[in-house]
Amino acid sequence: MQKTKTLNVLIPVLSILLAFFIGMLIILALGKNPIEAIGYLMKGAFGSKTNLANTVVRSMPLIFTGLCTCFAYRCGVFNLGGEGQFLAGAMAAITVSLLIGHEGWWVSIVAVLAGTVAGGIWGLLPGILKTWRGINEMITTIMFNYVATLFMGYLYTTALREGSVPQTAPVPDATKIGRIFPDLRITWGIVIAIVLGIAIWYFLFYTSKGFQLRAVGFNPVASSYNGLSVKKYMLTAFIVSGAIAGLGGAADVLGTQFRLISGYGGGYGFDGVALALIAQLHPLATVAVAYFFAVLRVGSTTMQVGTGVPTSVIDIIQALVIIFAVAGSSMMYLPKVRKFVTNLFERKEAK
Amino acid sequence: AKTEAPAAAEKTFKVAMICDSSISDGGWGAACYNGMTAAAESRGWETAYTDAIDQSAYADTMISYCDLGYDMIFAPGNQYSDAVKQVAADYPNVAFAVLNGSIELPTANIMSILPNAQQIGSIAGIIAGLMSKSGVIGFIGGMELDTTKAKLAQFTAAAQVINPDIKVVSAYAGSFSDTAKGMELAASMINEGADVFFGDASAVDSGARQAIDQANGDTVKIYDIGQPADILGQNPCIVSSVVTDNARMIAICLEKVETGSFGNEVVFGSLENGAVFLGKFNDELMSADLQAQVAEYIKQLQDGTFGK
Amino acid sequence: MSEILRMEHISKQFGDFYANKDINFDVQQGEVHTLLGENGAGKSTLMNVLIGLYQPTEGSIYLRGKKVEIDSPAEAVRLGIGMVHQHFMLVEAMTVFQNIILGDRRYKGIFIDHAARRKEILELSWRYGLNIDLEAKITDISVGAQQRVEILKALYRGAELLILDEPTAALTDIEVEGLYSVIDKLKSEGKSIVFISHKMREVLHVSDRVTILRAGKTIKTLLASETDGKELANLMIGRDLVECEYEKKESEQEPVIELRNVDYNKTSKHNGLNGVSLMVRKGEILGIAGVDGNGQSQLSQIVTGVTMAEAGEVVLKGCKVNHVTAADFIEKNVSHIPEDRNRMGLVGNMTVEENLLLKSTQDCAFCDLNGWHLKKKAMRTYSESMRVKYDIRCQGMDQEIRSLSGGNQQKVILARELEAKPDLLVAVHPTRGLDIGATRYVRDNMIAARDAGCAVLLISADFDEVLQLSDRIIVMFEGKVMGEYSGKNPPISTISLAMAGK
Amino acid sequence: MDWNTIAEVLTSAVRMATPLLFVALAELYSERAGLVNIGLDGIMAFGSLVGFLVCFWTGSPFLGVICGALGGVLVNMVYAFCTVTLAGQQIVYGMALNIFAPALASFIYRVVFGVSSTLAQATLMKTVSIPVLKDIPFLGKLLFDQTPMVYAVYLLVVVTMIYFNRTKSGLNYKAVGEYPKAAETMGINVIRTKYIASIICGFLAGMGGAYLTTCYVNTYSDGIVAGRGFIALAAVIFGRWSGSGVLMACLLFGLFDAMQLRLQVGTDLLPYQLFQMIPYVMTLIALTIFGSKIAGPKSKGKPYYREER
Ligand SMILES: Nc1ncnc2c1ncn2[C@@H]1O[C@H](COP(=O)(O)OP(=O)(O)OP(=O)(O)O)[C@@H](O)[C@H]1O
Ligand SMILES: Nc1ncnc2c1ncn2[C@@H]1O[C@H](COP(=O)(O)OP(=O)(O)OP(=O)(O)O)[C@@H](O)[C@H]1O
Ligand SMILES: [Mg+2]
Ligand SMILES: [Mg+2]
Repeated sequence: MQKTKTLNVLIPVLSILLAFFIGMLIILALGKNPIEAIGYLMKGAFGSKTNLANTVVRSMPLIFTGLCTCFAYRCGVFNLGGEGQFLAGAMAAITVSLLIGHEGWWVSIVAVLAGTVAGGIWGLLPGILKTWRGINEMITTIMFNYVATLFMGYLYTTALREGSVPQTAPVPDATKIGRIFPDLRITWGIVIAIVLGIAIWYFLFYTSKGFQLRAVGFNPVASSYNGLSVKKYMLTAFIVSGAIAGLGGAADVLGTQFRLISGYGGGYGFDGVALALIAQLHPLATVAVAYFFAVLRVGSTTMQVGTGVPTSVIDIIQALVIIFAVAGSSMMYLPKVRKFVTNLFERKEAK
Repeated sequence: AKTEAPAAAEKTFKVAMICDSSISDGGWGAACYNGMTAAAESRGWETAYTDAIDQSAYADTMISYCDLGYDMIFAPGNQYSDAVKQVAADYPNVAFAVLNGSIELPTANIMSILPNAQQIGSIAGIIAGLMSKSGVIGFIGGMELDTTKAKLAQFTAAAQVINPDIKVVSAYAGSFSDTAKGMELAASMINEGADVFFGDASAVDSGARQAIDQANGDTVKIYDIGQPADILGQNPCIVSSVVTDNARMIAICLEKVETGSFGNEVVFGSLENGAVFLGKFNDELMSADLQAQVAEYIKQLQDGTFGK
Repeated sequence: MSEILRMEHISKQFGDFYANKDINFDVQQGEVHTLLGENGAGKSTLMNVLIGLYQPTEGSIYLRGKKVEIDSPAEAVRLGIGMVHQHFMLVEAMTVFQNIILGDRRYKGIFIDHAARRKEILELSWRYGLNIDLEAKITDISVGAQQRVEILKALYRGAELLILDEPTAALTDIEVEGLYSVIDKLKSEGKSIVFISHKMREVLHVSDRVTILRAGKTIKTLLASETDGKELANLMIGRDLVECEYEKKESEQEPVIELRNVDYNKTSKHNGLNGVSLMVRKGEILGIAGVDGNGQSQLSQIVTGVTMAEAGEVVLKGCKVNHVTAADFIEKNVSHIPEDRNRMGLVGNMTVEENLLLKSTQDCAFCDLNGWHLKKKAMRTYSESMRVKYDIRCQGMDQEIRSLSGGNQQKVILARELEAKPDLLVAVHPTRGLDIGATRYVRDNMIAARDAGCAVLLISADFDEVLQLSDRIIVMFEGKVMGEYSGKNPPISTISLAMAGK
Repeated sequence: MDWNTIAEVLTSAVRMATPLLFVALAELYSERAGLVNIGLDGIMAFGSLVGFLVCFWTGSPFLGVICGALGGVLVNMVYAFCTVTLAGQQIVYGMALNIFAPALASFIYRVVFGVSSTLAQATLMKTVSIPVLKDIPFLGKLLFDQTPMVYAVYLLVVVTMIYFNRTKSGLNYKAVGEYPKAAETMGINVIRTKYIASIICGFLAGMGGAYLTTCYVNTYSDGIVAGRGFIALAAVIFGRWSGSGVLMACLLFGLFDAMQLRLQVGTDLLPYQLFQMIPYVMTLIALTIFGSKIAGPKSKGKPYYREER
């Protein structure tokens, strides 16, 4: 038993290494030095205090969207709208902070709350369509993503536009979320993210409501026969997961980005889905995988800059890492592989 | 100073460009990249680039270049301003040049490069005003950038100087890469009667040109004005291009880095200093007479008497 | 008689658990060979190995003396092995017809020859007395009908070796008789059958030989003609099981639930109720007899609050019920053993423990702070005690419930529902698929609940069960109540006629 | 609006619906076998590049389309191997394709063409008008004066409808998506069916991508797919997993998009983003009105392990 547990960790790690190995071969083929490339990757992600901080900063929005997915999927709600909800949160937060302006720290709290509520509402809409009209949430959340993105476009090109570029005015200094260490870009947002991860983990596995929510997620019919209100839980899952993403958007715009601009928030939603699934919908693992994603992103930026290979090569390597990592862990479920592995161990023991 | 000079001569300077679109997009990205490499070549600099990056990676990428000892970072667009300001504060010894950056942007280590969007729009407007027979002309923007808006405004104004009754139909594709959308937009504008086009949307423009060519068939009666490179001959419908000489403006920045006088300044690009100019004409599409008229109007533009 | 199948030294491991260990099993041509064993003994597993759904950890299979590698069910189909699965293998979104012709390779051609295939199936169903509406969707038909479809499916494909994994669990007596003749007919055609059942009477009736499995191992193979139910039961569970009669009671206490002229989906013969009035009193068992698919499912849903009656009144504990949810009924102490355990009763991906506690995580015994902290230790202690009390055979409390054998799944539901000390227990086919020990256990418990003052509504397709347990019997046919009879000395032939609508 | 404008809008709607339709059909085949593939954008991107390159080199748009389709198959085999053989998470691998394939396409384009100030142009597929029929007023130009690919895709819709509703093979195929274990016990090779589904999906999505660069626009640029894969995904759900439904959904979406563009050109009072929202908002409204309790193939999205209960 213990051995299989070790293997469950070992195999994914090995497959990630294999993915990097293939990546290095590609870099070698392009006439660059792969060892150096790895060095750049490490340096970019962990090289200095600033780099370490950057990695953490990059992981924050991913943690939020990952947790958003985690919460929704646990209740059987296939929310692909993390991106839209994230943006809704960011838009509400910045709108509030710009409207109230330089008033003091309490504005950031109001703004964060506004972001959370807006995210929740953006999650509620597909939730209503699902529970009221039975419309598949995968399609509605995708549609709502587009609407949110376009609405953000409207905000930064027209309504909240500042100056010559299509972007909103920056968040007033007083409303920004504070940094933990004055010289690093890490804000208290990351603390919120991690605490939220722990809270969701606790909620899902140590409270009665969380228990029931998971039951609904696995088998809504049996849940309703056993007296659980499926619609209520689903709606809650929509709202809460939206609110989590919205909170993330608020924390990101008030802590890291400070304004809305074209391309803001792009891809966070789907990254969140992918990483939460890689983490097998476990909230704590989601936090860890989000950090891993960030390491990959930040580190490979430096790798690209250092080696000068095209960005697309870096993207290819990143995708390979994801593919291999997930393939490694899913392989462990295959009976044939399990059999092979146990045989391997038994033979060793026999010797 | 004597001991310093040879050291400076030995040093190879390095410039890096970041870009959110691809540098092989045949539009903005490519023009900026080519501008940078041309400028670098003329001054013996080394170049590097990172393209197709997400908004969230702007700062990280620049930081990486700074850490690797690059002397200048070239950011072709005002959308990078925030990230530039952030990184520039942490790396006072690195120079940052922002193309289309605002006038307020420059600091001790940031400069803006600002081609005159009004003039670009005006030139296109003049050509369109002279060429249009239907009295309807079209403009396709990518995003609602200020420079794009300025181009549209001047395009309209200049065309109306030539022909007060002219109507401008315009639209934003909301993208710089969705070629197909450019096609659809142009097709619908043609349906509205537009017969001269100008665009500020990178790859989207090539879609528009394709739609124009298709509508034209064998005889060209709907025209397109290219930018920012001189792309005459690429499509049959192109009458001329409004060219922005990025290389020239970037070279000014490079030179300032070399001499240590970089910063606190905007490099303007205009008709006056030759960084903006009109490309070659397609003689088959435009009579010599009209060409002369264009030249005349452009002269007025420079004098400030155009439309007065 | 020649040997058609031999399985040698078959072992099948799930994780560290042996579901089958070193099993030897053979089938002669033209014989009915029964596999007998408690729930979880490994019968289904062995058969799933045979049809290639599971790969054996060890062992080999010989068909007509030739060693075969059955690496997929497709291969098994090719080799002429057919199976009626205990857990139905029916595509719910498709019609009965489509399910039957699925994967059919006997006829060439791209398109489905509707008319010809229909005719063929109808003939078959008529010949074997398996009545079925071919155009109905699987979701719309009763479990009993689904069972018939499964059998029809296997017959349609005409296997040389047919495995019937508890084919009678959801059949009525009349249909079981039909199945006997099917089996006889197949035997006479020289086909061989592996038969799995928990009903001793059936086993003795149809089998030529019986092999007994216990805890994954073969215990013994005997000739059916040389043994009796007692010996088999003894070998199966390792102890004697005395037949027993339950005492019938006439309750005069107040009704717990009462239906007055209830309508639901009235126009449907098979899925509706039409003017149903009945009541269940405290301390009695009301049995509903009837062929499956005459409104029983709808009845059970209405008396548990899963669906609302469309017309008429439902009175629960003296209060008229207007707008309801299952939660309200549970609140009022109504327990429900639903007809489809996997779909309605259990959350397959959750553990045994979680399923045991599905309804009670809000109880203060298992949580603090109003549900905001679960007492994991208390939960574990409780579930372990349930495992012992209800004899749930599982690898551990953290095992996912869907990997339990059918009988053990049912025990989990039973433990959950009976431990709530209900005022009203609605039990739908409560012993379907259970072995004799477990069946006895369930029945004893239902009687005990009745004696403790619980009102029990028993809905069962097993006529014997209804007769044995009920204090009063109601017969349902096409959504209507046909009549009410006393449980003491019930007029069996009258009831049988009523069940057929006469 | 005059007839001319209406005709023009409809023509444009058909044009915009065509690539969507290819890809939506691709997803339909995939989901019918239980594989939810959200990597359509990626497959399309790769297909569009391969299609373009081949068309550019050989000058034959037909060859381009075929090769683009094959390119799509190639890319989708990664997905197939990971989700079918390794039984991995479908959404994750779909996402991975969306990162991987466009990057690969971009890289290849860069290697082949380097950086130039103009995009390389290839020849476009010619329209083939169907004699007689094309002279029907109004409809003629709309329906019978298109590239062969357009005819092909509508034919494909019909074939798909017949396949899933009338044929034995189609019935078996659907069973795999509904309840793979049941299908397996009926002797249907589930793994093979899923691979076939992936091949069809890759082929059609690749073709949809190649359509963009060989029939629609004559250039390739990064981001040319522009989220069409996701719209196609939505179209499959909107179309309730049926051939005719998908056709309607794609046409509807094309129509909304075409109208949106016209409205944007015609007016400049409202912010253009509001116009761009129209297709998405209209889809939501349409869904709300029609409702859709149908959840699609039951096993979709779930990995299939034969030995699991
Ligand atoms: N796929 C599986 N994964 C894990 N364990 C399994 C699986 N299938 C069966 N088992 C276990 O193997 C044992 C034997 O199960 P099996 O279904 O063969 O019993 P059975 O004799 O058919 O019982 P029943 O009479 O209840 O149907 C059980 O303990 C069950 O939990
Ligand atoms: N497997 C089948 N064999 C024979 N006829 C079928 C089969 N499946 C469906 N049909 C018949 O085909 C017709 C259309 O089927 P269905 O209701 O599935 O259409 P749909 O899914 O709504 O639309 P589409 O044709 O676009 O898939 C119906 O008349 C139905 O009875
Ligand atoms: Mg069994
Ligand atoms: Mg259909």
